[in-house]
Amino acid sequence: MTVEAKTVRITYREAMRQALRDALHRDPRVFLMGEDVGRYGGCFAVSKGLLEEFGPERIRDTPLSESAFVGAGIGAAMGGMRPIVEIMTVNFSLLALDQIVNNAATMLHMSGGQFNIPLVIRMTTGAGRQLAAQHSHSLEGWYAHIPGIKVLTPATLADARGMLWTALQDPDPVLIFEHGGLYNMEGELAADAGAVDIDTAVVRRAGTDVSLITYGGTLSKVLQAAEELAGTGVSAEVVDLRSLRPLDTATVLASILRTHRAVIIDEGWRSGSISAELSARIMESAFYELDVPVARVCSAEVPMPYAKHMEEAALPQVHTIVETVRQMVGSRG
Amino acid sequence: MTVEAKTVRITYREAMRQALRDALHRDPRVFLMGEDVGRYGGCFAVSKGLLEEFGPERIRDTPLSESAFVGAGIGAAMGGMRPIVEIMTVNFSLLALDQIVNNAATMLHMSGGQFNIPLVIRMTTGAGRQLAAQHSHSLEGWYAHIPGIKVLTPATLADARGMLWTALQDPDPVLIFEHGGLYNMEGELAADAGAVDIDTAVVRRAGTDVSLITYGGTLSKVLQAAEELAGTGVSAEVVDLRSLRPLDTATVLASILRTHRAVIIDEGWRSGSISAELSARIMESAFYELDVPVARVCSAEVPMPYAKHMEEAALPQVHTIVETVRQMVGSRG
Amino acid sequence: MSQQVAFQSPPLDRHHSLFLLREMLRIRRFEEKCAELYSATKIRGFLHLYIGEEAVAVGALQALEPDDAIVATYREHGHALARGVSATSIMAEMYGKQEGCSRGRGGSMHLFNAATRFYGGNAIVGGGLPVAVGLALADKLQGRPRVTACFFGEGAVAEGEFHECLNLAALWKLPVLFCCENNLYAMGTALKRSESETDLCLKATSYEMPAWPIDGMDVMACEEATQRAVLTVRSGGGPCFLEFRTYRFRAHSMYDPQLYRDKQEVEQWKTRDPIAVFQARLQELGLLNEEDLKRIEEDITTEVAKAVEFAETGTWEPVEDLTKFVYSEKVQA
Amino acid sequence: MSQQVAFQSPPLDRHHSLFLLREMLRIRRFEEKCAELYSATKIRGFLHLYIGEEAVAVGALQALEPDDAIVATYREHGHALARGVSATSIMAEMYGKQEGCSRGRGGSMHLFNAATRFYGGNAIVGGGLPVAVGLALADKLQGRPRVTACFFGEGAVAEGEFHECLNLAALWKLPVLFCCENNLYAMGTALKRSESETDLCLKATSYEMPAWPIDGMDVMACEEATQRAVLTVRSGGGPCFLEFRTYRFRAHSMYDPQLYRDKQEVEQWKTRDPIAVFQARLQELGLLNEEDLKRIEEDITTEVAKAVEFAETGTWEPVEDLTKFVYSEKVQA
Ligand SMILES: Cc1ncc(C[n+]2csc(CCOP(=O)(O)OP(=O)(O)O)c2C)c(N)n1
Ligand SMILES: Cc1ncc(C[n+]2csc(CCOP(=O)(O)OP(=O)(O)O)c2C)c(N)n1
Ligand SMILES: [Mg+2]
Ligand SMILES: [Mg+2]
Repeated sequence: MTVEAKTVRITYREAMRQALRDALHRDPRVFLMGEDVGRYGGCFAVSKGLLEEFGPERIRDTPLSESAFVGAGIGAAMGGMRPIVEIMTVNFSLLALDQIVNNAATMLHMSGGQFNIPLVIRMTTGAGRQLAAQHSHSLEGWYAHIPGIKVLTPATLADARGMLWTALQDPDPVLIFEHGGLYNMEGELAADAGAVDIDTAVVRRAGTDVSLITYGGTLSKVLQAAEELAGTGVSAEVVDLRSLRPLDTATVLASILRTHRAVIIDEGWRSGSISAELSARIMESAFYELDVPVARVCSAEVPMPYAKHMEEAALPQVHTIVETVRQMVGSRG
Repeated sequence: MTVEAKTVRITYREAMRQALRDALHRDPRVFLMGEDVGRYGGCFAVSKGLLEEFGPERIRDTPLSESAFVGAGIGAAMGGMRPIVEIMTVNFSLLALDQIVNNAATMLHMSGGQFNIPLVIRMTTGAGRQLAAQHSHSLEGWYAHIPGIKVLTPATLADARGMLWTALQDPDPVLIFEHGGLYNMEGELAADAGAVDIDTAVVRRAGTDVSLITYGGTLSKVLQAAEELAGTGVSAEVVDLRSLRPLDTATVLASILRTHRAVIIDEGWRSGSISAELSARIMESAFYELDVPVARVCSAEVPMPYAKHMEEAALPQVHTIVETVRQMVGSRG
Repeated sequence: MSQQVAFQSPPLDRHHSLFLLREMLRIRRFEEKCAELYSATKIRGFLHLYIGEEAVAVGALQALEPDDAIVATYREHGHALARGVSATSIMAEMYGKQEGCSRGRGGSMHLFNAATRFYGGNAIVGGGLPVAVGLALADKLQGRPRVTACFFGEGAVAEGEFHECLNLAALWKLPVLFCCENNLYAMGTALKRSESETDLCLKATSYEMPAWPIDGMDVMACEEATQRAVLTVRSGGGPCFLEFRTYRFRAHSMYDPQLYRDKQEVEQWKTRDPIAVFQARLQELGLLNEEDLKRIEEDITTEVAKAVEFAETGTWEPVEDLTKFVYSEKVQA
Repeated sequence: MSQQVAFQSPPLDRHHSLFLLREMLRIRRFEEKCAELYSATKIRGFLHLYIGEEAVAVGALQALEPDDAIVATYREHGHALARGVSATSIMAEMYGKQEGCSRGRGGSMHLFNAATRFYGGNAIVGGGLPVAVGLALADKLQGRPRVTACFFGEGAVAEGEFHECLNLAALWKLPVLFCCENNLYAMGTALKRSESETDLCLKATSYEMPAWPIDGMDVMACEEATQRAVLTVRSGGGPCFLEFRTYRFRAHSMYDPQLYRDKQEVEQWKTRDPIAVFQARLQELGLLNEEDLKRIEEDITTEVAKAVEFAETGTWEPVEDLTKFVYSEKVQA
């Protein structure tokens, strides 16, 4: 999109807020519920101003009781509402996991198709702000293991603006993971930006030598790495998964058919991450197309340390991505 | 082992109970705590008789409050005890997940090495008994994503008898997953069976054509499949992972160097399962040794249905394993 | 200890009394048949009988309107029957047939029925409470004068979720009727071993929620108390907590040797059998004669026989449908 | 509302009074410096100041013995300092230096110190409570007359975990001192918006646990009340619950625009500043002169300056040590 088209300058945070406002205006069944979404303005200021505009019934501050208010979202969805439940961060979602896994994800199936759960759960995810071991989890890939829910990871302004409405139209539970490092990201967004699909991956940058596959908070690092690599003559294609469940394997495979090499970049801990699943699927469907084995750049398998240099060392970085690709491209092909 | 060696006939349940008794006798710091471990005798009768033998201080019935008593296990371990916490089944462990992930797994690191957590958590896992969507999870592979904990899956009588003591000697939190389908498994066990290592995979059956890699509740199905395959001239090697974290990749790779083909069998849901991680590691370390892509036989990605025929269709079965191997062996090599 | 409130019972109405008796007997006979069918391996999984507690569901449900909602536990045959879910569809469910009220996917622990607003059937202790809170929230937000009745055992009171839910419902003045079925045991754990304060009404009081205990062996008392509570709840007075003091005559489930309680205690309680006592009272008052009783028993025998036949002749869902209902079929919301 | 108990204060002891004043001032000045260093980006992550609440930690901790244990929250600088964790090691921790009390891995929210039995520093609201229960259980099982004091905010009372823990501690008569720091807000959520019943002592009472409120702005009251409670707890009387009524003068963390409360309310509370009021009282009684105050302030200035210098000259842990402390180094148990 060029700047000549009608665009507005906007942050990811503001795009999310507009999506929330929009949904609250369009559908009276929609309401937002969570800790400090109202009077405090949202712990990342995403819902600032909404209480004043929509009132305390629809912008509903909850007590600290993740299991109860997430479960109440499930019940409210069954009762005909379209709740958006905000869990401040993924770190606290563990307290609500039983409700998500044993109720939200199973209800439709367990009831033989009688009760679907049109619920959206939003939460902040990720590390990078020196919040240490209990406040830095990247568990979206882990959540993608659970059948019955959908898992979205908006990484761009357009997705921050457009995924929520589509998620609300979905008859089943949708989890949206917003990387904490993205809220201040600023850029141009089409003035009429609206709903986007929530089940396909997209190529964010075309390339021919290697497919860099990622999502969420690491997308910008991967695009930077691709830019650096371009400077040294390596043409990297960048695929943004956008949704981790469903996982759009087709788009990934199509990219690999072009490049014959793949690196997956994922802020989750390496073992058992979504990057493992993707690697396994590539193995199963494109083994004979690969020039070299698929590689992964993930977080070190440690509880996140507080000290900045240690945290940086634990996370995927532009230089580690570049290095991994260089070795791969250098070694074969 | 032949029957001539001194062996006893024993069930998996009884082997577990002996391991518990043994530990309680050997170390006064050991105690068992969980729902209905005492007066009820354990919901799978594993701890039957222990209350009478060791008294209510050491065989400690807890109220229904998974988060509190698992967390209390963490605290008691920090206070110098060697607690064995029983969570009835993995399905209820979600209610204690915050304590496991945010306290047990992080404490040592977060405190800069000051506080380790010598805690053992046991739970039953798996499906196959028509317990439906909320009581049939196989989440041990999912737990293996978390650095800071260890994840064991005893699949044999010797491991049921021997893993607990080693886990108790470990300075860090160890989770033991006992497949509910195994408790009634009966067989011969060395009369002097004792502690076993808890960090290596082992080859349960040698073979040359294909490596079948599995763990826990599916091991017996895989051995059956190997037997069937032998009848049709396919020599399958069977690797029992035993521990999912750490994951002994070396033993797996050594097997693949012999067979050049691998099928991973895992009762977990396919996407994001430990079988994905294993496939990714094989990709990374043995890509050029593979004759064909690694295949996976996992559970269907559905909440477990109650009806027997549906549940059977959802789970890995001997015939699906055999079929997968046949196709693999037939197709190439 | 909170004192049970003595109600000024209205003079007994013959028609209604016979109806109550019949409803309790339907549950008793239906479940006796279930136990038989379990032994015959027609029914599988876990089976939790309500025998001894029939007065609670039958009495309480009289106070509800067709538009009200019910959330129950895994011990919910009685509630389903009393709510008007057909015996045929319940029995078919336990057989795992697709004519079952949950298409055979749920089994005994997961009875669902949209037509009667019967929202399960939850097998996680405490797991239904947040759902009930959410259903009530939806009603409140949509201005519907409906009530959601949530049944759970006294064991759930120790779960944190119970407390989160009581607080949320009371704080937001939601129309939830919390119906605690205090049968004195959670599996093998006696109430006095799971709660430091066994007067459960005090828990509700600490949320400023009206609460009182009821003789759960007296169907009339159950009906009257619930009616009174429903009045408050429906008129916007916020939630109520009812403690039904009752007893289960049978084992916790089909696998329980009942080591944790004296036979004498059980016999003692059986002298207060809600059916026998009520029947005797009606006979004494001349409201019930042998004829009536015979007719009622015959009707029920026929109903149960029909249910079994319906289940026997029911059909198996095709395994091809296994992955159906994991997500909704695409519809425009 | 529970009534604050009026204590018969013993005649003030000059030496002890000056000590209490000094301790509160140490915390105040230390944290004022922290705020400055945060603005200077020397300290990162989340920083939660205790300013306004110093009387609670200083008063309460007087009642504990060196062998007792403390579990605190992310707002724990005051507790750590009052417990005797050195200002140097705390400041170095916040700088992320390896000389920090958690080697720079924990940061402000995760101060740990084995020597003083200071068990964190927990950033999950309510997350420390089960750990405290477990520490106390270990003491009870080993027959040690120790107390574990657990500090948490009033926001934690809405979490289910709080209730599970109170019940467990009361049921098992464990030596836990539950110290609720009721500063009226959980981030932006006022107590009256998070609890249907705001008299927090009633919660404890519903577990049959002794409980009383204390003027948390009066260091002497805090000390006396805690002493009284510790007496019961240490002598085997089971847990106690103390509600310290206090107020935080600063923002929740460094990112909080404080939209949720009036400036006036804050000013009102500042007139009850625990330091200023106590200081004035001592001066009035002739127990404190200008000289004393000057000396105290000078000592503290020196201590804080030394802490900063220690932190500034501290060293960075080598990144090669990143994966250290995920698991313990192998030792024989
Ligand atoms: C969270 C959770 N923990 C444990 C269990 C296993 N379990 C099933 S029923 C039960 C006892 C529940 O007792 P109560 O709530 O009193 O209900 P009752 O069975 O007496 O009707 C337990 C421990 C479970 N289903 N869910
Ligand atoms: C389980 C959980 N949910 C949410 C948060 C985010 N959070 C951090 S502090 C806080 C407020 C806690 O208030 P309170 O317990 O009163 O303690 P205070 O900060 O007032 O000392 C919240 C919501 C968290 N850390 N943990
Ligand atoms: Mg019960
Ligand atoms: Mg507070």
